[in-house]
Amino acid sequence: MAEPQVDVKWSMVVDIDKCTGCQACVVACQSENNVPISTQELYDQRRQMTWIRVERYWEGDFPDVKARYIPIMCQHCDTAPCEPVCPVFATYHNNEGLNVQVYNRCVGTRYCANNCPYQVRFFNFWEPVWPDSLKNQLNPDVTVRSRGIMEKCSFCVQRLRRSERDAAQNGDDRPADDAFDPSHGAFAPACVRACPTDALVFGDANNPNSRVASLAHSDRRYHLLEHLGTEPNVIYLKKIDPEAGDGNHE
Amino acid sequence: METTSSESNGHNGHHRHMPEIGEYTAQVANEEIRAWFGAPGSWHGKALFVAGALLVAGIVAFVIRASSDGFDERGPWAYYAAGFAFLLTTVGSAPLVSVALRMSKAHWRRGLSRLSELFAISSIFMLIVYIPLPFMLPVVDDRPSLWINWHGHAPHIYDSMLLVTTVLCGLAILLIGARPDFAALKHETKGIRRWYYSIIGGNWKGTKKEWQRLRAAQGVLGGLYFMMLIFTQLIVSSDYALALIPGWKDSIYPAFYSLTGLQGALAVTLIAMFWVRRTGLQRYISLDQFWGLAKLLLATSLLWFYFWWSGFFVFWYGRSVAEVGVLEYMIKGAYLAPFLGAIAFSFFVPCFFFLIWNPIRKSIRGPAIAATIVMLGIMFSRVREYVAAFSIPKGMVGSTHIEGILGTNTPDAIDILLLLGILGGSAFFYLVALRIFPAVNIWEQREFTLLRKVRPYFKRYAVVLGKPD
Amino acid sequence: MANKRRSVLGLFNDPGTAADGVEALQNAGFGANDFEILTGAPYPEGAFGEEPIKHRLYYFPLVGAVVGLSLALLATVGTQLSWPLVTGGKPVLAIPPMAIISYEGTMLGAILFTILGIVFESRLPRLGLGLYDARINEGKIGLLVACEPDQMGSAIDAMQGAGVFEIKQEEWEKA
Amino acid sequence: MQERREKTESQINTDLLSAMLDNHLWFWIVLAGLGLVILAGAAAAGYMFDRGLGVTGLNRPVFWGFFITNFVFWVGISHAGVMLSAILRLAQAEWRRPATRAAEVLTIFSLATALIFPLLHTGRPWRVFYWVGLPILPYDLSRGIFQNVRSALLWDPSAIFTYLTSSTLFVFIALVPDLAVARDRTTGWRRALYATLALGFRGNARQWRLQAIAGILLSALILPVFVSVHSIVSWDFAAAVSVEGWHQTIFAPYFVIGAVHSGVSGVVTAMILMAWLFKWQDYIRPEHFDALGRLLIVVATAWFYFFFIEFSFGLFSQEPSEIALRQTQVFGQPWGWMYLTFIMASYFIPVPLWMFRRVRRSLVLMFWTTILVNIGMWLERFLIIVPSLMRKQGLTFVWGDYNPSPIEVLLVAASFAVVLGGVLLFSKIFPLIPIYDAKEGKYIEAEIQVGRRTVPAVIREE
Repeated sequence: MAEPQVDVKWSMVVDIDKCTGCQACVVACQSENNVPISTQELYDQRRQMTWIRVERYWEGDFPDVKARYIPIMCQHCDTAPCEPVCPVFATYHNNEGLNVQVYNRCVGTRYCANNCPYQVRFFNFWEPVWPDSLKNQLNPDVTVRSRGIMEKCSFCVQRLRRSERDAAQNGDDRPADDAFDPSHGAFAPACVRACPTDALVFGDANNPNSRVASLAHSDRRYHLLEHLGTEPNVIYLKKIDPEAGDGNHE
Repeated sequence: METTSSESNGHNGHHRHMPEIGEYTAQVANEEIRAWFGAPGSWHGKALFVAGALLVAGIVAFVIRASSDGFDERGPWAYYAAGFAFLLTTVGSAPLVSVALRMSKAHWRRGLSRLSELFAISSIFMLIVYIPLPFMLPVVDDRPSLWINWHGHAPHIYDSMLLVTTVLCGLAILLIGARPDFAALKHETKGIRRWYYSIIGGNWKGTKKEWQRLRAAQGVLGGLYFMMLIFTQLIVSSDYALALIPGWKDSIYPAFYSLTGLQGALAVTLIAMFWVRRTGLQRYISLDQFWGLAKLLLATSLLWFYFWWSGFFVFWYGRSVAEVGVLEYMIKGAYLAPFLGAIAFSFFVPCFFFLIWNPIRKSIRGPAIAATIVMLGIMFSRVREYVAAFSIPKGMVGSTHIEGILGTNTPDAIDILLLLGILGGSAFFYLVALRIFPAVNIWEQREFTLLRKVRPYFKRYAVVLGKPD
Repeated sequence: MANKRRSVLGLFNDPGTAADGVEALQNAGFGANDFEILTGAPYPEGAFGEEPIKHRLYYFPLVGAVVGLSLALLATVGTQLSWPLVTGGKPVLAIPPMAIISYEGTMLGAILFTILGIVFESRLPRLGLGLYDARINEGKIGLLVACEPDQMGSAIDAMQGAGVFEIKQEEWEKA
Repeated sequence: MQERREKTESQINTDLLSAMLDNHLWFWIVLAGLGLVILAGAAAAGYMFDRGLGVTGLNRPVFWGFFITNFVFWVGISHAGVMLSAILRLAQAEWRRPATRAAEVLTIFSLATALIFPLLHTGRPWRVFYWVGLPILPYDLSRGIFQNVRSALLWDPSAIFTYLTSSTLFVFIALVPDLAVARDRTTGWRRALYATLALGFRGNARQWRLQAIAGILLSALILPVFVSVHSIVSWDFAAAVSVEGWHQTIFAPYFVIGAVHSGVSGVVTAMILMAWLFKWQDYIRPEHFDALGRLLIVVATAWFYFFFIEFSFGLFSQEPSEIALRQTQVFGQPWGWMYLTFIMASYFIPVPLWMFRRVRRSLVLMFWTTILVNIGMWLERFLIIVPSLMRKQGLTFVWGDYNPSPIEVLLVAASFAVVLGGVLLFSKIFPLIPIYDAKEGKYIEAEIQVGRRTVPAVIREE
């Protein structure tokens, strides 16, 4: 029952140099993917859910302190440590390079979350609740996860599917190159579309004329926690700053 | 023994279960052991000659290697280092057998305790082999090592010190154990022997106090030897192999190395027992001893696989960059052949073709053959680890992972000669030791004859073992 | 054809006399299969001069191991091939994990078969105790002889010669 | 065997069956007390299932906490059974005789208790069918997908299931002759029960011979399982490349020897309780604890060796994140205090004490030292699991913390009550000391004269 091989490989480029740490991506993701609202209570419990988060590190000493921002979401690793440890195949690698999470398979061992070095997997410790005012805001394309379920960034897979349907209607076998370009494309993941400084770029890495493909070869490229050999599909571009660290936040 | 077996197939119930060896008196033991010690036979001279020849060849090879390559490059000395590591896990650990069995109060140890302790003499040769190695070891700064917050030559100094103390401790165990025998023998010998017998065993009278002191000393030194040997193996293996291979962060390796040390100790003792037994002393080096050691050899050989697997499996599953590099280099790639040799001869062949079958365990030849195979396997392991470590280019030591594909360092004639010389040398020292010390511990045999009785038990015979404590 | 058979149970006070009883029975021509020695705890084999026991117990674990291994392999290989989902870039047919589960399967099979073997080779379970005496578990030693009615006399004489202190009898039909 | 008082076989039967047949008031009181604790635990579990795992202290990144710690702890205790009965049987150690069954029973109940905790841990135990369908329970095909053979969480159930099954059957086989004794001595429902379970065992030479072979053969077969179980549990952690504190090759043997350490200590505690509660001082005698104490010194020291390697190799590669982890473990509070307690309790206090013969032969001291060991070993598991998760990788922004909720504490407490209650109930239905083994030990006792002294001796079957 192997899935047919397709030559799409979804990938994202994060340009640290452009990120201002404005958190727009976080909000966008929250509303697009029906992620429970991270109230202060949840923060105190260390159980807040942010499929994408902007980590802030201080560099240098007072008075010349610099804030460094790095947005971290699921890296969709090609050799993801989280996948093989799941006893029930609730997470596995699909043929488009996505690290997918199957909610109704999850039994809640939380082993995948332990074995994720980037800590981008989130567990529903409580039944998620929304205030009545937001009940109608929930996205009909996205499952609302019940308690006891593991969840994480899906590269807004619902939008990818829509883009494919759209392409099929126009008789193309794959979405157009600029389908994921926030400026005129409609199908970029919520965080990409929300990013005001164009720090996030999304697309098909196998498609030579896509922006991701071209950026991916930049000499500023690096992977997060490269020594683990997880081969992520999210590529970071170093900050252009003589005083900056090597972007390796350790 | 043969006589009893003929009885044992008689239908009459009375003589079934007649033990392999009937009761024997202290007197018999005394005479037989001394007789063999006085004249072991012509084989000894021949063996001594062969071992000596190998040793000389090894020395020649050493001189050639030293003059052609010098000592500043590690690569050429890789096989020499493997040879030393082999000694540390075989003859260098052999006294452990006697120590461990004495700790666990195994009655049957008495036949072999001396034979295993004698390897302390061969360990002196191991020290000689060790001498050049520290000069090739890089300093600990800017490379991973167990010497956290130490600098420069910590491993060079402390590895050497521990190695020397361990060997000395082994010698001490041998000598204090030999005092009663020497005291007994010194009156019948003359010349040089009498001289050193008097020095070592001279003032031994055998008073109750002396025996108590001997027991206590054996206990303390035994525990000390055990701990020091394990610790020596820990730091030597981590400094001379583990730390030199980039990304090989394998915390089980020192324990694995010590395990093979125990395995090698059992194997080399079994081999010594086998060859000595061919020339006499069958009553003392009997089936019991072979059977007992064979069980332990089986256990250690099974553990061999367990330890290897525990290391391999974590690397295989983790597949970080460094781990993949090490697996590529030491198992799949350059050192595939020695790896296959190791797993075959340290685990698979001895376990499944020999030791799991009780009839083979309970024989003389079976365990001896298995032991020889195990020795081969240990040699392969040491080649795989130490040659691999010493062949890492100097620039790469200390980096986080192995870059690129590294080639195999295959042995040339000189390397082979070096290894043969190392084997021959240790054998030579052992053969000399056999002429200095009685091969079987006379006083322990005397003690044994007091505690082991053969008695009728209703309609059968049974061996009754006294448990004084 | 059905004929009468007799069981005789002689109770002895101590292993010494019991051993003599065994010898007497052997001399009276009773073979290893004609009588049993019943004790409350195991004595070293051959203590009563009885024949060594023959059994085939050692084959059971071997067979069990083979069965367990093949079942485990079937399960592991089957599960992985029937749903070839890639996880963590590991091969779909990942040998090391299969090795672990197969190992457990092998051991489980071996042990289960051994248990069966022990029960079977001890000729258990046995419905009804037959001729038996509860005092055997209190330290007495029983010699149970099964014989033709005419041999009964010699059996009883033999045991009495050896110092039996009580004799029970029972008659039963043999198919 | 100096202190043994001569006993007839009838006396042995009477003494060893007394725990079963006599009625003690304290028994029911203790049982009721334990029952209350278990009820409280059940209530806590129900509350947790109803509200969700939010009621625990678990969080991100500390997804595993008390439950998994306790799981590892009880699996560890369960390693006592085989360790004692199998290894000592193979080594023909005479002093094993009164200890074996207690050890095996402790194994069974602690293993069964351990199995509960992964289920509590998931928060939705009814979904366990999806998880361990293949190795244990009838498989739920409705989801049309098999479990992932590559996951350590599938090896666990298979190993524990194998271990539980084999040790249970092992106990049963060794129980048959004693059930025969019970059958001959009881009436009514007990007689019916024992007669059925005894399978008509009459104690003829053949049955005894096979009983003896079974002991050796099963021991030899269960030993490899015993080693595999805790190794596999250790790989739950060691396989996780992302958790630096866990990803160590030494873990398998380190966990196994640690399990033996805590397990043997657990058995000693249990035996002392038996000696006190059931008045079995004639069978469980100081020389047994002397021998067990010596064994414990060896085991503890071996464990310490592995512990030392594990710790020093945490620093071997000198990566900042690893050093940060070790600093948290040893100096960061409250972990530092726990670490100190753990080291002292599991090694540096008991082992020097055990060096003295007087201590080894004192039931009171052995009781408290062995309890100390298990406190230490529980902390060890906790200190391996939680701080490693708190300092998982270099991303300091998401480093975390953990403090357990009363619910978790209650459930851990309940697990102890379950094990104790289980063993107590067993002692009410089955003899906890092997009766025939005690008798056999008497048969093969002997004495030999060395000069004026009579040396106790045993008869060896060669």
